[in-house]
Amino acid sequence: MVRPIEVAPPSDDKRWRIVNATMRRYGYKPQALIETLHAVQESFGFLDDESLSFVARRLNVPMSKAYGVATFYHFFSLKPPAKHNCVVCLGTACYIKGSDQMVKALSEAHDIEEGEITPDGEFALLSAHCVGACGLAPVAVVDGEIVSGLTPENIVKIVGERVSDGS
Amino acid sequence: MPVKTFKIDGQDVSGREDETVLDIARENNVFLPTLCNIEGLKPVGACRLCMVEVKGSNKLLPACVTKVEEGMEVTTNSERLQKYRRMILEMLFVEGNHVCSVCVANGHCELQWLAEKLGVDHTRLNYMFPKKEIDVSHYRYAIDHNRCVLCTRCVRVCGEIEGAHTWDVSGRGINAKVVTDLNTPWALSETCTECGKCIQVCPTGALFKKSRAVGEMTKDDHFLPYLKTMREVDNAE
Amino acid sequence: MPNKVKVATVWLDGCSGCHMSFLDIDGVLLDIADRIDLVYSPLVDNKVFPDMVDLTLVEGGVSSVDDRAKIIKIRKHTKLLLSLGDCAITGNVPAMRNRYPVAAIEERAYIENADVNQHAPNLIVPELLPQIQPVHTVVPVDIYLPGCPPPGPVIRDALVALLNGEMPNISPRFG
Amino acid sequence: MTNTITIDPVTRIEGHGKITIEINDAGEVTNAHFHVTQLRGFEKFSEGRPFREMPALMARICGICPVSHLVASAKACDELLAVRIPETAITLRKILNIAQMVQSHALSVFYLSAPDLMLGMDADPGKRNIFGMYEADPQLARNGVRLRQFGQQVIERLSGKRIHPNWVVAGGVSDPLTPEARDAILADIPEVKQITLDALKWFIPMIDQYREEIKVFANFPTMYMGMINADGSLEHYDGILRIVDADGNHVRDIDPRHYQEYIGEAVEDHSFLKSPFYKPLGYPQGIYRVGPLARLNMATHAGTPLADEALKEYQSLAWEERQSSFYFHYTRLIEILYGIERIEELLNEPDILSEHVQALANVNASEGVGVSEAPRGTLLHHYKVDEYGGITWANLIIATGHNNMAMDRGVFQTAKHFIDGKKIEEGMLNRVEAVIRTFDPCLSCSTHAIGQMPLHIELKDQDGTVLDVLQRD
Amino acid sequence: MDREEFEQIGQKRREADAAVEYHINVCTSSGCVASGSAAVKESLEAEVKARDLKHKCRVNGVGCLGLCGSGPILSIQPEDALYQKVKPQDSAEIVDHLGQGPVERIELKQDNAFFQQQQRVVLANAGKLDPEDIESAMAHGAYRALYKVTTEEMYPTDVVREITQSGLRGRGGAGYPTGLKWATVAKMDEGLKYIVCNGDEGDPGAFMDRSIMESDPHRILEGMAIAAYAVGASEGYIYIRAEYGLGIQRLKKAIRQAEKMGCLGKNIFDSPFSFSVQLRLGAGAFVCGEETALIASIEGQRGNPRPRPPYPAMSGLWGHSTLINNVETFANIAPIILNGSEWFSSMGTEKSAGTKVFALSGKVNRVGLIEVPMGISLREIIEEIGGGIPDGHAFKAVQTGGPSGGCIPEEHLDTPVDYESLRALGSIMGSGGMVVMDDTSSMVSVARYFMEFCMDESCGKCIPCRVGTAQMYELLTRFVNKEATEADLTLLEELCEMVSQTSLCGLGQSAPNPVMSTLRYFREEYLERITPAHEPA
Repeated sequence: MVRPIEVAPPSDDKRWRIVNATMRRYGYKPQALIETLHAVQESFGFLDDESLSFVARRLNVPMSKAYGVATFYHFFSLKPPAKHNCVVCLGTACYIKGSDQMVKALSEAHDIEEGEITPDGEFALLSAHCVGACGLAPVAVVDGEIVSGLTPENIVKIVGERVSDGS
Repeated sequence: MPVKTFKIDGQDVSGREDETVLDIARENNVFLPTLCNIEGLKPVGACRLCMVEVKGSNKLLPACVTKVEEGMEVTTNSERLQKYRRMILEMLFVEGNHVCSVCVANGHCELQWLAEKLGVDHTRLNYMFPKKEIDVSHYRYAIDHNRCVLCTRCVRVCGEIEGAHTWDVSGRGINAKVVTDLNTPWALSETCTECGKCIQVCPTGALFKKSRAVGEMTKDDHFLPYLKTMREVDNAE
Repeated sequence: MPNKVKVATVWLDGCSGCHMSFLDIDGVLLDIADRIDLVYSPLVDNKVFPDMVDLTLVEGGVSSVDDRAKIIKIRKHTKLLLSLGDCAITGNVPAMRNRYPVAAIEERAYIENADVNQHAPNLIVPELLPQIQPVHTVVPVDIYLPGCPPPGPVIRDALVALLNGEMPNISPRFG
Repeated sequence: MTNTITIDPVTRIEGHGKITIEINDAGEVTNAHFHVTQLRGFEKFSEGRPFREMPALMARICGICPVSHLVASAKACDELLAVRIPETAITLRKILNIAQMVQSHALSVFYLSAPDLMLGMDADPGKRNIFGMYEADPQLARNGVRLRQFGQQVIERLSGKRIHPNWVVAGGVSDPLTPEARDAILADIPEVKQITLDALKWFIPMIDQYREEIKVFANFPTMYMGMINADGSLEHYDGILRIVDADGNHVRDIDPRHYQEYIGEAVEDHSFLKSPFYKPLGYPQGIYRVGPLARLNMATHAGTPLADEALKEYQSLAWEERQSSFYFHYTRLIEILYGIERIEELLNEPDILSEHVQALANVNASEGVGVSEAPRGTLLHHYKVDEYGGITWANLIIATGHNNMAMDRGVFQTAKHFIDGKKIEEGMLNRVEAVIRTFDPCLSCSTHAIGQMPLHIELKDQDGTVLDVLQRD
Repeated sequence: MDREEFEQIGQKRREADAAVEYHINVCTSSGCVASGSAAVKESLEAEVKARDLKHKCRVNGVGCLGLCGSGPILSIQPEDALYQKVKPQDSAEIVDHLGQGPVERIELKQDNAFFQQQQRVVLANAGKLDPEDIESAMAHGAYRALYKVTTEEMYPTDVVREITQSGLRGRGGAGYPTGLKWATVAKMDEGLKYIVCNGDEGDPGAFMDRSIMESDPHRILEGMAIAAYAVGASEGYIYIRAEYGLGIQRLKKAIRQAEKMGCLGKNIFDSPFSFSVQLRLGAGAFVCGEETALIASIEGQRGNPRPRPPYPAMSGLWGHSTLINNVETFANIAPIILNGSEWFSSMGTEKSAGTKVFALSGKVNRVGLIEVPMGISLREIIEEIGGGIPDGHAFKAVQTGGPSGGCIPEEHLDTPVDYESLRALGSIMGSGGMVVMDDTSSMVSVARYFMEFCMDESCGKCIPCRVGTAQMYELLTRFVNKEATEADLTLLEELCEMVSQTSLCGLGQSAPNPVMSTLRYFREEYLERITPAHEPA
């Protein structure tokens, strides 16, 4: 009989239970990797070395492979998320209606490049290839909410209000 | 196993049905350039250098993963194929920072050799001069990502033969990069067995022994087919 | 005497190794002296590039605004332009600086590693381009002779072929 | 109002520089400078590289004296290994380094400076080159080519490649010497020895024709720096690094590892080449010269029979006389003779064919300084590495750099003497270039240059505003 | 379960619905949610409650009503009135007007081509049923086709034949005959087989599949189950983008309800046939729309495509025979089974049967989701259904097929929309994105935009795609910045050819399409951006 491999979660943080439940649902099979990473990201907001290492061991996935998967998919983040974020849609319809100018305006207003977080961790400027709301183009997703009817000026204002209210 | 007869560049050849066009071309001394392919590791069809024309198909097929078929007529060296192959090499030269003159593998590099063989004397593409890393943390080995062509031979030899799977590819597209473990410095890798196989299969000077100076990193991948055969023999018992 | 072939050699951002390899054709240089006229070169004193030159060998990549202006001008006044060596063709070792901003390079040389008057030179010296570029990305090039440097015999064979009015048959080898 | 004459490019030097000469309304030269107009960044982009790549990488600084860089760099790397390297490896490195000196000196004398000396400073610029010399004296030109070829062949026979060999590595050399290579080199020795003796016979009588040049070709007292053996004989690989004063008195022996205490580097706004100076005297008082002139002004004897004789003859000149940089040419020829004799001696050492030529070790020290005597003078490589042997920092002081201040001052001295601002003649300008040529500066070393502008003259007012430009194109 | 029991579920619901006099159907698809339909629905419910009209009037959440650009949209049944851009403060007026004709101020007139020229098969029930309620779906006929094949007269071979005869072709882009694909998988040796629904709709400018999944999830499940029955599979996966939160939520709910109802799971409708469906979330990789990459992703790996053959039909998920179809393809299955292949093939053209859903967006007056018969002309779609170009601008091009497609100019607007015709124009049908551009759009910028997309989405495995897209992007940037040379144009064209010929998968092979099509129709825009080479200094 083979001694079962016990891999303990990195801490007794309750959120690991959710992660563990996901893995259990898939019988701790390696193929559960992406689903588990989703669970980690949903619980912790991002994937760090500790969680990747834990998930990889528990699912018997080589660590380099877990890292390879985590970095292949843009949905996963290896950095802690910002407090607020704005995902500007750069889908074709939005692009045709000037959403790249919105990125530029936000980039200038917050002095960060697309894909970056402000040094104080308050705000992240992101872009997406299409959020599938082409009918409302141009749109952006601000803290998870789709916002439409945008111009480079008003998006800066909308984001500015959220970032400055400190919530 | 059934044997198929077909033609390579007009020459009649035959092969078992589980063999590839590349196998049979090599058997018959027909030169096909390859970079990701290496005898003894699973073919991945990634470098696209071994693409051939097959009569009746408007698509080019990678010889390394194309199984032989009865009656197929394969052309290995048309002008079009030569042009594409040169372009592929040019792409590799501009994608990284390949400074042959000061590379540990100078004179022993498959990329350099292929460029010579295929007549690449310059590239019209735009040099990207990426800022890539060098990891010299390991006491014996080092990796210079500037010279990596992402053939994934190291990934495969480490996973398929050594069984450590220390290497894998991270990121994607032009930002893809081979990593050890969780992109940890090589020296801190928990899985690396220091067997050195990755060093030997690397076609360029990306992976090398730190004890080697410029031009001194010769590669020896002859152990691969041997290991593979022995594994089959061992498993058969 | 038949008309001599007008040859120029120029040197941009390289190490001069290709020029040295050109000299490594040794006595052949003197043997062909009656067939070529070296009209512009670091080896001769003419300071003005002639109106039209039959063949120009260029060593080195394009590194400064001076280099760029120079090669553009030379291209206009030369029939055949030959990129001699890896620096001209790929940027080679000098292009390793392309991974760093010019300011970082100047910082190391003139601030960190200097004791007096620590700042980057700024008078008379030309502006450095942010990245060294291969010659053919700036002007069209007709012949490529890679190598670091291309060995003397390879240069000799190419020269002799060109003097005989043939395009040289080059087996390229970087490094 | 000031006129500025620009000589651009300075030709027949290894690399390209620019000279500017400022002339006042009276036509007097008021200032002159030598500018190096390229910067290449080796000190920066070597960062992160494994230290074992350094010798071959750093050799790409210069294609004229790659071996000097190989040797200095390898010596710095030896220090990182912190091991004793095999004696045979040291001997082989010495031979390679001397062969490099022979070919480089031959290039300087015959390809670059002899046209001035033989055809005259005022000769037709179109003829003032190796081809013109070949027309005038085919045998002399062929001898020059042969001498350089000899040096290059020694390098090729030892290392497999004439330019940019990779043979010198941390811990020694990569391959032992073969008996065939040794014998082939030895077979050439008598011929090249004779060529050199002939060359000295050709040169020495010419000295009298250049009295005026000798007087003003960077002829001023400076300190000298160079390697020397304890017995006062010549050494280019691992001697004592010594500084003597303008009167030839011993000032100090420097431990290369502490060079930074004695040698500082100053930046001039108008040149990419820095100006090293002797720190205890400060900048710019700490001016010194390096190279063959420095080495032979310091040495008591050469250490080989024929060269000893030749050196004795040279040293019969007064010390003050020997302050002129014009004598760089003379000392260069003596060093060639020394080099050929020394190669012969070293090749006959009993262990020369030993197979044990490389010490194997990993990185054991975090910092290393390597010094060699390059043809043009002392060459210094200084590296720092991390615990894994990755380069974290590099500093290079190259031979030509040491002479930068002297060249700059020499240009002024020569220009002032020869140039009449009212009537500028080509030959005057050529002399200003020729003074640079005496130093045989190697500007590809770490910096090098080319300018796109032909000779032009700028008229400037006192504030430096350009009023008019006279273009000669 | 016998037919009567099955029919009763839907029947009961229909009766219950009929008992309520008015239905206010508020669109709760992403588009309208984004413009605030949730608040509208809440306020309507509050108004109904306040007036105590619960017995007379019900507020339902429904799927997409199509005209996303005018959201939030709602419909009043049985009056069949549509309201657009509804705000919560309109609620009282809407409720007050029930039975008295529409509120004209916000009424959306349906007497235009947008409503008249559509033919709804896939979207037949979108906007009518409550996507979160299986009974509502069954009231509209869901699972009838599945019931028919599993319990009554059809053998698996009959199903495959019916699909083959219908002429249905893959709606994911390439247009491979669906029946042929099914037949191949059906013929593979028995053993584990998989059904995979590709819901990784990643094309910028496309939201057809999203709408279908949000509006009528059971139709997809039913199509997959029928496919499973036909090819002999027992497990299925829906691969859906993680970004599609609402779709994920509704599909999850739908699977749960269908299992409970016996429409999925073990012994469906008490027949010997069992089929279960699981969701797998994508994680932001467009290349996973490629079938071999999608398989790798479901297996928990990097989404790297691998060379084909072997095709997934022979060796797919974990090496087993796998049938992969796209969302819209599966959504077409049930109607074909119910109405017959002849009915289906009578729509559209001879080679491209049926209808196609398009996401019409960009510089066009009416943007939204439309379903039209194949063979309709581009002009009809843009000028009539879309209502032409707004703000007095002129039409310039329509982009179809997303990053794998091309830009079609004015002179080809009368081309019928079918697989072959679009291909002949250098574009493709693609999954159905249709972005209209007016005279303010620079086609070079558009080409660069798509190249940037492909570059970002390249997996990096094969060299031509990994490096070629980056190189083409760089060249296109030179054109955009007006720094290009003649040589750049030659090189760009050579790269287009080389990358399309040598790339490993469809992403790379089609990445040059937007460039090639703009070079073909708008070459002068490239030429205008060329500067004379090597100006002397």
